[in-house]
Formats: sequence, C-alpha cells, structure tokens
Amino acid sequence: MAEKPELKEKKTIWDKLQDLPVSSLFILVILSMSIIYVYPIGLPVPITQMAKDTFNALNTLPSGSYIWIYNAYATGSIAVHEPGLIAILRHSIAKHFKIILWSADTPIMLFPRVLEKIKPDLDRANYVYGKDWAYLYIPGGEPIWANILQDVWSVVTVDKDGKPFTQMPLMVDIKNRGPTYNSVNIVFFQTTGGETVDGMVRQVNVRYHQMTGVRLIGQILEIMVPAARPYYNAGNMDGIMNGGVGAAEYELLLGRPGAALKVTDMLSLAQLIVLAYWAVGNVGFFMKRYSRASVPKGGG
Amino acid sequence: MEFIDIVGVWIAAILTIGITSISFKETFFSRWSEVTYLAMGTLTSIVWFPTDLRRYVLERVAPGGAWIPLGPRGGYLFVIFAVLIGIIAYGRYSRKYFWLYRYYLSLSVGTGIGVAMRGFIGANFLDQIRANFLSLVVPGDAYTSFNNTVMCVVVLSSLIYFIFTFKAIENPTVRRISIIGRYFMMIAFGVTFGTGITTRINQYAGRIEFLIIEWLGIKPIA
Amino acid sequence: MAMRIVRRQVPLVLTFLTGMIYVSEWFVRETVLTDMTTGIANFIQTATVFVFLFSTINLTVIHVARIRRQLRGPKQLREIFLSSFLLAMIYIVGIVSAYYTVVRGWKLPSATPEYMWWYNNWYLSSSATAYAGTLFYIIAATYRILRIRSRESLVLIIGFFIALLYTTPVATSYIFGLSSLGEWLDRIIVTAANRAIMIGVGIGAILMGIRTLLAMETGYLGAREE
Amino acid sequence: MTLLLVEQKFATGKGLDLIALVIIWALVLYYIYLKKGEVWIRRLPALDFIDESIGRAAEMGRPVIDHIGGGSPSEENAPATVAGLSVLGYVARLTARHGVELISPMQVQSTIPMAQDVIRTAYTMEGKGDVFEANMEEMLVWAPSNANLVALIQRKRPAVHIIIGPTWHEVMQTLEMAGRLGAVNIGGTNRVIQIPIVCAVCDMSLIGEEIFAVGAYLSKTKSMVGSLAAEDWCKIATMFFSILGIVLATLGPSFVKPLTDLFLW
Repeated sequence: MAEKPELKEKKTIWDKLQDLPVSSLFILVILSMSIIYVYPIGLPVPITQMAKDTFNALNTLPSGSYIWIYNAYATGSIAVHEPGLIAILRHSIAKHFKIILWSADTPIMLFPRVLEKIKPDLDRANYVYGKDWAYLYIPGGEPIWANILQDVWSVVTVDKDGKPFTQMPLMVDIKNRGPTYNSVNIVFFQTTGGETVDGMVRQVNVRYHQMTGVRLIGQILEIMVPAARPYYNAGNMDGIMNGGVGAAEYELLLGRPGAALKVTDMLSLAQLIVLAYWAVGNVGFFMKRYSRASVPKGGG
Repeated sequence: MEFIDIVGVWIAAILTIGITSISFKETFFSRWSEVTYLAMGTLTSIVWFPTDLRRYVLERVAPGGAWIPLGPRGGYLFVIFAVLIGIIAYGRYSRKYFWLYRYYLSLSVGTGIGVAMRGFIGANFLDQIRANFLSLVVPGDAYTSFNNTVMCVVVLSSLIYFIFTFKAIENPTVRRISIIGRYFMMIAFGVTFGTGITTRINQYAGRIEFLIIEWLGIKPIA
Repeated sequence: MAMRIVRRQVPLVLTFLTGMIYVSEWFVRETVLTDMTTGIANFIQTATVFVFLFSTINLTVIHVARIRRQLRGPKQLREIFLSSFLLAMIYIVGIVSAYYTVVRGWKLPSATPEYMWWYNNWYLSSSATAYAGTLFYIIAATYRILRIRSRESLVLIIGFFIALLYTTPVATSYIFGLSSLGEWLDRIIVTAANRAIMIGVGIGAILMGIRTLLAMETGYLGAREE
Repeated sequence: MTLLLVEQKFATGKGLDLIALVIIWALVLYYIYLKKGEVWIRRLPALDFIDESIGRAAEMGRPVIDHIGGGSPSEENAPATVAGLSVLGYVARLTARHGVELISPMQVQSTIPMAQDVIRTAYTMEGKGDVFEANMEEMLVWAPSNANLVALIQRKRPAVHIIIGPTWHEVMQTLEMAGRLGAVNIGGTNRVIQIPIVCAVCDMSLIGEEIFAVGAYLSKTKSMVGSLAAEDWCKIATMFFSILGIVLATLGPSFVKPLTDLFLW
C-alpha cells in the first residue's frame, strides 16, 4: 500500500459501515455463542440422508462384528470429533461389537477424556479391556494401514500401554481367524486432514470391499465434505459424518443427545450474525459506490 | 477437585482467552500466551525424544538382528549410518560442512517425490479421468442427464483455464470458455469458504464449552 | 571438482535413485524393492529422530542475539522477558518430562502424569484455541474482504451465501428447497471443479517430481554452488 | 510361462498408470532435450506482482514474509514444498538486491536446512552473503503453528506476505492478519481444501497447479519452461479421453465399458 496523498474526505455513514471494528464482530459472536449455550433454544436439526446412511452402516451389522476405529484428529477439533467418537462407541457397545481403536500420539493423549464419558456404558455392557476392546498405538500413514489390514500382528505386538497381545484374548482371537481383514467388518475413521480420506478409501474400500464386504465410514470436518462427497456418491464410503452437525444428527438417531447437539444452536446463531455483518459491509460498499458514481468526477 | 487441578483449569482458561485475544490485537497478554504455546509446541519434540530414540534406534539395534542393511527392521549398519546422517544434519550450523546434510535431504526429498508421483498418477489423474465418463443422455432421467452435462462442462472448461503453453488459448472463443471455467471454480470456492465457517464455529464451540462448564462452573439449562 | 561431486552430484543421484525405487515398488511385486522402500522409510525415521533440536537452537540463538544487543526501551525488555520465559519453559519442562519418561521405563510420554498435567492444561488448551481460533480470522475475512467488487467475486459470493445458509441447521428447516440446492452445488459444481483442480495438481506435481529427479529443479539444494 | 511370471511380478490394476507415467517421462525428455524448450508461454500475472510488491516493500522499509507451508519433505506434499522453495529463492534474490528484510517462518524442523541453503545461495549470488550469515536465525525463525505465525506478522508488520506451498488452516489466519495490517498477500497452495481460502483472501493468488509452473517460469531456463508443454499435453490427453468417454457413455454403457476397463487395467 503506497502512501497516497491524503484526500480529506468526510467519512460518510457508508464508510463507517465498511470499517466496523472486527473485534465487535468477534465479541458479538462469542457472547451469543456463550449465552445460547447456557440457555439453549432447541432449534430443529433436520436429518440428512448421509447421516441416516452412516447410522445404518453400523446399525445393520450383526452383533459381535468387529469395528476398527482410526483416530487422527488434532487438539483443535476435539469439540467436533469427541462427540462423534463417543456416539460411535456407545452405538458399538450397545450392539456388542468388538472394538479395536488405533491411532498415533495425539488422540492417545486425548482418549482419557472420552473414556471418562463412556465408562458407564462399558460397565453396563460388561466390556473388559483386552477381551472386548483394545487401543493400539500405531503411528504412520497409508502403507501402515495396508499392513494393519493384512496382518496386525506384523505391525505391533503390544497395545498402547505396552501390554503384549498374547495376554489379550481379542488379539489372539484375531490372529486365529487368519488374515486380519477377516476380522474387520467396519472401519470408522476421524480426521482433520484430507489425505486420510483418500488413503482410507484406497486401503479399506478399494482393496477389501469386494472380498469381505467391509464397510467404511468416517467423520471429517465440514470443510472437507465437498472433496470427500464423490467417494460417498460412488459408494466407496458407506457414510460420512459431516463434522459437528453430523455428530449431532448421529446423537439424535441414536437417541442419546450429547455434546454435539448442544452446539447446533450456537452454529445457527453465529452463522446468522456473520451473515448480517457481511450484509452490512456490502451495503456500505454499494451505497458508497452508488453515491460516488452520482457525484460529478473529481471527488476521488 | 485437588488444588493442582484447579490451578490447571485456571491456566487453561487464561491461555484460551489469551490465544483468542491474538486475533483481536497485539498486547502483552496475547504475546505471552503465544510464547507459552510456542514453548509447549517446541518442548514436545524434546519430551518425545527418549521414546523416539528407543523406538527408532535402540529397538532396531536390539540383539538378534542382522548386519545386512535390508528388510523391514533394517540391519545394524543401516541404523548406525542413519544415526550418523541424523547427527550430520547439524552440519548446517557450520559454513564449511553445510553440504553434509544434503545426504539426509536427498533421501527425504526422493521419498517424498516418489510417494507423490506414484500416488498422484492413479488417484489424481487416471481415476479422475475415468470419473468423467458420464452419459449426457440418461434415458428417462432428465435430472441426471442435466447434472452430468453440467459436470462435464465444468471439468472441461476449468481444465482449459490451466493451459500454459498453447497459443490457442489466446483465441477469443477458447478464452471465453476458460473464463466460464474460472467462474465455475469461483462458485465452488465460495461454497467451500462458506462451509469453512461452519467448521470453525463448531471447533470454537468446544472452547466456549470448556470456559463455561469447567472454568466458570455454569451448568447449561437442559 | 571432486568436492563438487561429493557435495552436489551424489545427493542429486541419491534423490533420483530413491525416487525411482519408490515409483518402481508401486508397480513391481518384488520383495527386494519392498524391503528397500521399508528400509529407506526406516532410515529417514531414524535420522529424523535427531533433528529435534533445530527449533530449540533457533530460539536460543535469537534469544542470545537479543540480549547481546543493547537494551533499548521497554519494547526490547519485553521481548527479552518473553524469550527468557520461553526458553525456561522449554528447557525445564522439556528436560524434566523427558527425564521422567526415561525413569518410568521409557514409556510413552502419555504415561507420565507430570507431563500429562502440562499437556492437558497448557498445551491442549492453547493448541485447541489456536486451531479453533481460525473462526475469528475467517469471519473477519468474510466481513472485510468478501465484497462484491467484480463479476468474479459476485459469483464467489453467491456460492458462499448459499453454502452458509445451507449449513445453518435452522435455515434448512425453514427455507424450502435450500437443502437440495446446497446439496446440488456441493455434489455437482464443487465436485467437478475440484476434479479439474485435482487433475491439474496431480499432473503438476508429477512434472515437478520429474524435474526434481532429473536435477533440473535444484531449488531445495540451493540454486548453485557459491 | 513368461506371461505368468509377468503376471506374478506386476501389481494388478496399475497397468495404465505405468504406461501413463512412461509417456509423461518421454514427453518431458522430448521437450527438454530435442525441442530445447522452444515453447511459448502465457504470462502469470502473480509473478510480476511479486517483483512490484517487493519493490514497494523496499520503498516503505518494511519486511517481507515468505512462508513455504507446513509440509514435510518426505511425504506426498514434497513437490509443493520444492515449488515453495523455488519461489523463496527468487524472493530472497529480490530482497537481497533491494536490501529488504526477509523473514521465512519455518513450521517443520526438517525444512529449516533446505530453506537455509536456498536463502544463503540467493544472498551469495547477490554478493550479500555476509548479510545472511549475520541474520540467519532471525530469517529462518521457528514458528511451528498458526498462532506463532500470526504473532510474527503482528510484530514485524510486513509489507508483503507470500505463502506458497502445502498449507493447512494456518493459511486463513496468516492471510487475514497480514491483510488487516496492510500487507500485500500473495498465496498459492496445492491442497484442494485450502485453495478456495487462498483464492478468496489473497490480492494475487496462484490456483492449484500454477504453483508448480512458477518454479519453471521463474528459473527462465528454457528446458524448465519446455517441461510445461509436456504438462499441457497431459491436459489435452485428459480432455481427449474425457470427451471420448463421454461420447461412448452417451452411446450406451456397453460402448464405454472397454475404455473403463482400460483405465482400470
């Protein structure tokens, strides 16, 4: 921005509308989100076909199936992904699935928060760690996932706390059933990075869907849905949980309202405020341009 | 709740407010929060060092391995060489030995390029071409026919926009097509931008939730 | 000349070979190749373990340089205070936590309660806020930048407007047809435009890879020897 | 027998991938070594814009921030990182020539030495090697995350903010803050999800694959520019096969099946 000679022009109302301090917008958004969180209105949440498909992908499996959950979310999106993970875990526990989770560093550090919330469900269903569910520490991307589905024992032999697989009936059972893909009925992944979706589709759906009928669902951020939707339309993915909204829809379908559902009110209100601000800015811009055009040339 | 937990919640709340305040204006408070975050991010690599050392170095030279540098676990020689290269990377601090780290880099970049090339040729190129094979006339389904036509127009016109070296793109007709492509891309960008706002609101909701429930201790009305 | 070969040509050849091994491993089922790629991946993993100090050295050097310069006014003092605080945190918390992970039998840092306290309260809150704080930047940009300046920006804004309404749960339940319009845009226009961009990015990256492997694009090694 | 061996050794479903890759290699080699890169190329306005804005930064006496994104060189974003580095090299030469302060925040530890080498070479070529040696650590400042990048921008108040390379959510934050503080934004990324944000917020943006072309364009060596022609032939081939596929698919599913099978081979 080169220094322009200062044109002493009087600030009109339209100029002011264009340069409202952005901090006012921030404060308005924060305040409205906080207030509506404490006093929720309960605005309606329509349930999309995509959410229904995601729910049914899990719901139509027989009990005793194996669900593999890959977590790859960063700390910033715990508000989006934790409710999704909790909903899926609750659903799996209710359906008596065998649950195997795997992830790299960050989600392991975040898992205690989730465990705290699903503890009652685990106890009620008599889930025993090592027999009915397990959490593995496996860092690495696509090549590693390929190996996991081929033979998980070749990748790791201990769980996240260093407990050997030989002491875990679940993992021994998986080994006895032959290649690992025999013991994978559905894969659920959560990610904040676009590359994971492509990799999961390649390694899970493309390689094994025809062979074993494995299903693939995932929770991704809303911003990634346009890029991932082709996979869903083509049947490569059985369902996509559309970020926080998707988690809220899932909670509704499951009949266990949780953290995600509370967020939808905040979402509606905050988006409307943003729209209002945007409209104000554009009105200012247009009126200014209009008044400028009507003034004879020479004003600036 | 123990004292240490209460301290923890307060620190977390202060940092949440401090990091948020960066987007408002630069103040001492915002700088302090940013520096704290920088410290926490940087020290993570120090904290993980023993674990990484054990996992990627010590376990790989555990007894019972081989000296031959091949195979999934790698031989002793291979690991020792890797350790040397890793340490050599610090040669960047010396003007005389700065070329040493290029050995590390060349392997690293070679891997990246190889992975990208082999992945993109199928997923980004051929699969996408195949996805274009859409029928423009689906009997008895005007809606799908229309959708397919639109898709083909968008893909082809956008592709023309990206051509660099053919003189033909200066031709007014071709130019007009490429501008149409650009307009379609702009709509798509707008849609993604809009969904971006939704994503971020959802993510920030988690912080507000934390402040209200854990810090202020207010129970929302069900 | 000999030095030049060691300094420059050998790394370029290594890049070429590594790239080619990875590409051929994709197409040919040969145990030797798979072993080689796994070997290279492990090699990089092992070597990368040791670059962990680059960041700390950088921060320390900047700090020392700040102190060496004469103190000039409160601003400089503030910077010195902040960077001292930064380094103290890194060294004390980092080294102590690393020590504890070793003492506790080389477990993952997540098994060290001392570190987890720092992680949960200091790191998690700040990183989560920093990431989620993108909200404030994106809404500020919406207000400041998304103005209907030209025909092109008008088109962009139409897409933006529909998408923002479409992702608002309350709007989709009250405005008829909005959800199908939004879904149509998402499914047809966005998919198609993304596909064109993906094809372009794919080809561009492959060509960039070829240029790099052929040692034409040597930017990453410095443009030439001095 | 030999066929069986080939069958065993060759991974299935990747036949056309291999052929396409070989053809692309052949095209590149043809344009570089036989045509000697004699091709016409359209202008990329973003590049002249870089020159102009750095000149303006010199007039204003404010620094330039060039950021190559947060991709690791050993992953699939490597090509984009290399592209970002070639722009960084060009920018560094300009800043060395004009005597503008250059800051390149680094997000990944293993890219620090790469950027160091690039900037050092650029400064040495302009005869200002000592300037680089004196300010090396301040130029390659460690800023691993978005908050650090934003704070850096707030502190330094750059006149020009360039971000070219693989980027994640930090691109939104840095571009908006730099824009609010009056900097000129130039951006480009290869990651499909972030392209819209770069395109909407930047003063001048490079969409998708343009960032890969920039390196070739900036180097001004004929062979590099020549390889861009190979890229365009790939796009022509894409269009050709797409149109062929569309025509066959419109005629009926049985017509397009051979072509689909070819692509799946």
